[in-house]
Amino acid sequence: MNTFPWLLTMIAVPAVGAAVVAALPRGRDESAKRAALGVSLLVLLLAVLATVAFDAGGERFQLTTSVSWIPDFGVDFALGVDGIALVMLLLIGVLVPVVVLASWRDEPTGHRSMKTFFAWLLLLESLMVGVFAATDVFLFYVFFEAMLVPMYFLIGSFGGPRRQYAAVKFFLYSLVGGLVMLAAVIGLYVVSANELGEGTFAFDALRQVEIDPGVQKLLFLGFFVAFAIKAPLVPFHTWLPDSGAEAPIGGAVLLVGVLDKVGTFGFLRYCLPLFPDASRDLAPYVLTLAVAGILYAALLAMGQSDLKRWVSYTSIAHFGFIALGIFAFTTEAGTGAVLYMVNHGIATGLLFLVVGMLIARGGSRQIGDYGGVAAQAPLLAGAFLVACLAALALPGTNSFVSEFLVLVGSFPTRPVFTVLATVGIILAALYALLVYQRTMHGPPRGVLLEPSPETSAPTAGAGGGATATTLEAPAAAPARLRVRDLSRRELAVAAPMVALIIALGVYPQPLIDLIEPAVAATMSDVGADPAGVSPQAPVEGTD
Amino acid sequence: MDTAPADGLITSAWLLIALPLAGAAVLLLGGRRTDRWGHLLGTGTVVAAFVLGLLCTLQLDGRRLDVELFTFMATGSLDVQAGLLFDPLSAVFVLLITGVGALIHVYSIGYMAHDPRRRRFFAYLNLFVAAMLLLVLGDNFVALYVGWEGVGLASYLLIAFWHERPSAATAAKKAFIMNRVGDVGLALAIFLMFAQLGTVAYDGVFGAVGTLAGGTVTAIGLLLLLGACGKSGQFPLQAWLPDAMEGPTPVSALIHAATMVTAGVYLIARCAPIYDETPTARAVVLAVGAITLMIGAIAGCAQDDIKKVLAYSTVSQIGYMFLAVGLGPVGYVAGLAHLLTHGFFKAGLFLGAGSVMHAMNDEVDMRRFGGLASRMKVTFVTFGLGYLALIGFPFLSGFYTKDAIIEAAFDRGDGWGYLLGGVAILAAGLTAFYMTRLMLMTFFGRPRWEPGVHPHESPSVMTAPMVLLAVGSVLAGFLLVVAFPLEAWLTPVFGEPEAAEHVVAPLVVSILVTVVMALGVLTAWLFVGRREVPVTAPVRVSAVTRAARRALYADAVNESLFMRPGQWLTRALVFVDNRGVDGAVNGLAATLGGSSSRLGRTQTGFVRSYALSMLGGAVVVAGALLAVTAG
Amino acid sequence: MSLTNYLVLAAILFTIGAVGVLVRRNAIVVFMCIELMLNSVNLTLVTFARASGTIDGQIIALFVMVVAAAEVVIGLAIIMSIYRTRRSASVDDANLLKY
Amino acid sequence: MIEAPDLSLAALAPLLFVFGAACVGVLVEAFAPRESRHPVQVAVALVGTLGGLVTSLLLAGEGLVTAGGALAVDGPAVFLQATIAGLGALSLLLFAERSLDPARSAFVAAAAVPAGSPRDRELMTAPRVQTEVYPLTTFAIGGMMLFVAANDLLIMFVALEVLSLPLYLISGLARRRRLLSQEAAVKYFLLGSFASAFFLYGLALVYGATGSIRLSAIRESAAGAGGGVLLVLGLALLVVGLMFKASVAPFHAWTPDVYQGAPTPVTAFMAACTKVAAFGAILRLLYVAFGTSEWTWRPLVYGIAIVSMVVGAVLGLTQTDLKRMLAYSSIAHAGFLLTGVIGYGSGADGTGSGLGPTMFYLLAYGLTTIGAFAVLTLVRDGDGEATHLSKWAGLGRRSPLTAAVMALFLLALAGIPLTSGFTGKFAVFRAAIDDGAWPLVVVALLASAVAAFFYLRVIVLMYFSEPAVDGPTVGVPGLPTTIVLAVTVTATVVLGVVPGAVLDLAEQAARFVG
Repeated sequence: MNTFPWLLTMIAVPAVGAAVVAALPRGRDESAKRAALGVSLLVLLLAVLATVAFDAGGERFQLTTSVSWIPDFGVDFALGVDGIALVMLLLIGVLVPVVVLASWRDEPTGHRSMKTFFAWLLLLESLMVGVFAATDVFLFYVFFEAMLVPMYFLIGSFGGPRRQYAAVKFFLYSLVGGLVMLAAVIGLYVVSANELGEGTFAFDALRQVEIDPGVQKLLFLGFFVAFAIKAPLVPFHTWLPDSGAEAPIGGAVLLVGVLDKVGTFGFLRYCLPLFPDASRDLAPYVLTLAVAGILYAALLAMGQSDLKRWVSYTSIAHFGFIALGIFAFTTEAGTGAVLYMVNHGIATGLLFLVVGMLIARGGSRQIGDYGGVAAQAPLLAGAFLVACLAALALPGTNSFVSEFLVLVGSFPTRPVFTVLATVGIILAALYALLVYQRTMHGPPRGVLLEPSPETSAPTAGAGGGATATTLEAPAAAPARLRVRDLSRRELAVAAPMVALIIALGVYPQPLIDLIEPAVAATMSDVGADPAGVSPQAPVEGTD
Repeated sequence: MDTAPADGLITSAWLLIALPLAGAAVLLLGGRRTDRWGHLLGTGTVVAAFVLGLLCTLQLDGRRLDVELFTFMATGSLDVQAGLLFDPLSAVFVLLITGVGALIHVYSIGYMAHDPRRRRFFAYLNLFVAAMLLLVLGDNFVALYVGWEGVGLASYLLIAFWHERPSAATAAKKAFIMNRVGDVGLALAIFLMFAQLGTVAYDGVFGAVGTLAGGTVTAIGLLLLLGACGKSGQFPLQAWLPDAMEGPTPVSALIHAATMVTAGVYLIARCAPIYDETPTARAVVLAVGAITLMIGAIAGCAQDDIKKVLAYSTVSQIGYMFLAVGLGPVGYVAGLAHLLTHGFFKAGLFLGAGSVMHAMNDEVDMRRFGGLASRMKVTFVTFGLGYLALIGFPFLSGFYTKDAIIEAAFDRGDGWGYLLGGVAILAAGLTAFYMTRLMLMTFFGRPRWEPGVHPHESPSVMTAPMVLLAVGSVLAGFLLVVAFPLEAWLTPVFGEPEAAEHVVAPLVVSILVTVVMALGVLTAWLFVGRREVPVTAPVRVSAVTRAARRALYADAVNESLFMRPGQWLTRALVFVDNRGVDGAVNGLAATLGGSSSRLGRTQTGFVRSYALSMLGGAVVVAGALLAVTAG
Repeated sequence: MSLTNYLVLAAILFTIGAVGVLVRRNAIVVFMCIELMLNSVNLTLVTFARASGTIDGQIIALFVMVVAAAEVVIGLAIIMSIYRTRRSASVDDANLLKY
Repeated sequence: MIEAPDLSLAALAPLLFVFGAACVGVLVEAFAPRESRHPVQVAVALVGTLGGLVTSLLLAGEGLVTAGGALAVDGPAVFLQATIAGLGALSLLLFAERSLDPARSAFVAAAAVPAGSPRDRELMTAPRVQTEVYPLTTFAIGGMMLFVAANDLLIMFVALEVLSLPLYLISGLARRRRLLSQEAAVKYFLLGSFASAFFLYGLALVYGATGSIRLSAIRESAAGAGGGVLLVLGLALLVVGLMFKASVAPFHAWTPDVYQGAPTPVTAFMAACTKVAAFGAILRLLYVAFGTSEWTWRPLVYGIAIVSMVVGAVLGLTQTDLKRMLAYSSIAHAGFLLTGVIGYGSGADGTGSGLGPTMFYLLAYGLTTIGAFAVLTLVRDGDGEATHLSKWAGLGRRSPLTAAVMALFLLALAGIPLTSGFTGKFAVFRAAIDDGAWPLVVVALLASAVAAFFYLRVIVLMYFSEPAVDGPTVGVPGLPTTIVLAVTVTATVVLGVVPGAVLDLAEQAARFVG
């Protein structure tokens, strides 16, 4: 079973699918949607099967495929996954079908055909799989950059009013980061050539190379900048709110849910193992950025008036937690961080999707334009609440597990940073519940309000509101909301996400078992005890 | 104290949590089609849980039994098992939660009868019961934390049950946030335990806590206390509890009087092994308890909202409990006993208040009540019994448990002991005052009802639980202190009680307390009972009263200390982010564009200027080369 | 008489030509200045040929003359065509393409 | 008694083919009847260039000095000759396109007729087309191929003129916007001959300093003497002359004007082939003649590279005319190419140096840029090509295929992975870093980020903005342009996805002799 090229297939299938969808004649949107859905579900199936074929206890990289690609550069088309990459593939497999379903009835800007949208989406999926599956640094870089193009078109062609600005900003930010990384990639190659005689890009070979600390720092920074922009860490973050706000919901979900994870994934896969000394020396600075990001972005999130910008800022805060977990150099925190990547993808994915459904109803992104929705769309409100609770990492939701692991794992080695980060969970509660209250609670108001107040018998949803308002609320507004609650399709979008949030919140161990070995290996690369911070670990309070 | 694997019926203790949880799930996922029988299911699950709990308790006979379920999260050196600990302490709480819970479920059937969202109400109630049971049954701190925030969620949902009311929505958010502040303390305590001991299980921590440095233990104790303060509405995090009364009255009765708010007391009692190691932390607990019980009592005296009065009374009563557990071994049992009796009579009082509001079209202003005694006999009687129990009328439950605490305080023997005891007695007087005031304003005097209000007794589905709780309020004290001493039952948890030599004879204390209580009642009658109660609260009042009305300015402080600066900071940061961080980038772009067009001007289109640039270039090149070779 | 003088003279001529290109407006004159530069180079070449006693220099000079002649043909053709259109041989008038 | 110099006709075959074709072209011009001229000329020119391409490919691996030492037919020479011949053929196809312009050709019928005169106006619509361009271009191609093989400075100079003079002419032969075209010609001519004067003076000084113009001889004396002032001055002036042709800042001033004014096919031809030829000469001069004293020119090239990249990238930002924008992009690319030149590596024969990567870059860039200009010829409005940016708004909606092709070329120029542009950049940057020039590479990367902005802007216009109301029409390309587009697109993708084989060729070819 392991001889089957799972990863290659997972890259090829969506790519071919994209070509097919793109080749469909104009106006055949329906079939385009079905095709896209089918392909993405197939990829999900492949991901699951690959997980089955994967042996958590086995050697680091499995399901490997490798063919020589550009011998002159010593580049191989080498694929392979460890637990970390595998769970990301699973995440992709889950998110893309959901996104396809969510974009089903979008009326995109202009008279653009949905088929282009789905074609780009599938191409993006293929490249995302590639970026996580690559075990050759050059190949990784190629996917890393190529990934920009479909996302650029998704934002630019199907985005909101300021999509041009957002798209270019997104592209340039990532490109700058990528180019700096390119310098480091080449440098790495040259160093390896000097060390091993024969230059190579193969991850495993590079891990063996002893690099002089000074050079390490330079190369580390090269990679770090690229990943810090992707992830994004404060102060490299300002592109995300614009892109997140202007991107179509589907694009936004994948952007924040998966694309940005490449940054944190890169920290873990490349920065730590390849430049252990530099990582250790620079960790305090990275942690400072991370914690600053947690608090700074949380406060900013509270100040947002635009729903999608709000979600983006919450994500920035969460990326701070992930970075903290990675650079705390303990197996617990590292595992937590990887788990966090997955959980954040699901949780924020749901948040974006629900916000999208709300915007689809109200046609406005302003928080102030909504109010009292819960009275009439209990399901919508419920889904939103679950998403918010996951955002504030309430126990029982998946995010709690990862956040707890990150914090409990970071505390022994980095107490000060961890305490500060823990304060962030108060802010998380604030920004999540503030917006939930403004949009869902209170008397009906905002764009969803019917202009002509009518006094029909309250529906079941609003009835409680009726009694309550007539009894307690001063001068209950006669005007009523008229909000469609979730349609079947929207339910099909939200339900699996909610289910995953709760399931992974109650029984995360299987994922942890997948992730831990790879994280432990990484941690031993940076000289941390892979067995985790043993009890009575000497607490270095010097950070 | 060692745990044994569970046996017999107790192996299925997980059902205690599973039943109400399943109920909640069914009601939430089932949607409209469960509307008709939803409330019955909700009540059924809790009753079933109560029965199960009772049976388990009967099987227990003083053992500590562990129920292993599954691995929650295990990575590196961290290993968190999802497991339950069923011991006398948790058994007591299980019975309280499911017992009182069941009664209140029944009551809610009637109370929420006209609310189209009754089904969801019961779902949330079930959710709460499940979370609360997890809180008290978990065998490690993470499980506790999960339940801890779980009840927080349930409380959020129930306070905001009538979320069309902005006040309700805000109160719910406030409650959640202030709880979160406490939760941070709890979380940090857990991190510290893991960092120092490598485990988060009760047995592991309590077993090894002795090996830790004193400072660390104190830190853990204080952090846990912070968590307890958040959940139990203790100083400085007490401000959310009175606002929480925005929720439907059964919620106030169950969550914000009987069970959830006492979780803090449970936490400290459960962590007795830790607090035994750290007198410092215990002293802080004492201080918190004393301060809070005064704040609550004072604020209670000036409220006109019947539920607010009860809320502040709760705050101050929990203050008593903290005071007790802060006293250490001598106090644990007393505190828990008071917790239980308080659970009974305070729940009864709230239900009574609910019944009154029900009769008065959800009016809560006591100045709008009066003379209800005749109209609502059952409510009056049950409420009255609860009232007597609360103020510690001799031989009713409050009398026993409160006295026990005050005695324990005196038994410290030192000056602090006398101070604390004095405070406790004073508060007892205040309690008597504000409760009597409440009674008088509500049930006696001339009716001051809004026009069109026709008070009527509530249906039996509501009165029955009230009666039962009233009975409880009367007998509980006697039963728990005299008949079947709680002390004996809890010995396996807290060890043999050392016979305390009393510095002040219990009898003296009792008499003292009773006298002070009588004084309180008397003053109340002098101030309220004798003269006409104005329908609108008098404006020109003493500074003390004004302070009391505003609960000693707790909210004002929070606002000016946290809210306003926070909002200001947020606004400032948004500006910085847009103009500063993002501005820098856009500025760079602008600079490039500007320099581009400026440089572009050099492309004049005149051949001769081009030639000049070439010549210049040539000269530079030549010069450079010469420099290189020369140098 | 030292050969250096010839070199210096050639250099001066070259400079004059270069400066002429910069200061004169008439396309023809500009072009003549360029021719002057080429011829100064020829002078340099023959001087060096003499100095080094090889004949390469002279040969190159011959080549240069041929090439210059070709250049003249092309150049005049281009200048003529634009002159006929614009009725002006001033290089500054040809200024549509800029920035 | 003079013995005839050795002459290997085989090694000269490519040159002979092309020059032969050029001469035949002249004869055809003289004797063939006017109506049949065009097809014949096209045929002759194509045969010549393709013949040159094939023969030079056959010569691969050759490495000898012939024609009495005047020509070095070695790896780089052959590789670049093949490149030039191929790119030249493609450009000729663009010249031969007749279905786009209503007047059936991009070139003026009678250059001698004053622009705007009645005769000119009537010729505008006449079916008569001008065919002198083909032999002229063929001569230019020949000159370029000679340029990259020149093994002594005199041949280099002659080749320089042979390739320049026809270019001066044909850049003035636009059928539309003749004023601009003529102006471009004048500017190109004056500045070009000005530059060649510098080159020539440099030649003279080097001759004076070393007593020889043979590159190998120069190398010896340079190695021995370390190069006196004369030699250094000579080097400087030679470099100036060559950098001008390669349109490297600060000798770039002519580039935007000429690129914009010249007929688009000619611009394509210049942008692709001239750059290849010029860089071929630069490489040969620096590596072969001054290889031993590279410490003299390295800092210089270092600086010039930075200037060129920055000027090209920054000035490109605010351009509103596509041809002009591509001109600045070519200036920036010249800078990138110089980073390859910096990677001098070991050994004067250029082994393990930036030579191979630079040659690959030249090939990739040439193909992409010809393709880009070919797309420009498709998008037209009332008077010829619509090269103003604003006209391209919403092109992606109006004709997706054209826009997609253009987007591909732009992404390649920006150096996005999976396009030839990325492979080339990677190769040259690797060579530079290999030689420790990583600061230069960082500058280069930042410059390419800036440059990416203006490529992106075009894509934004094409895809993300609403079509302009008076938008241009997208002509249906005839066979020649179609071929060009097909070839360039394929090459751009293939060299990006599986560049292995070509990289190998370049590496094996990277051996100078003589």
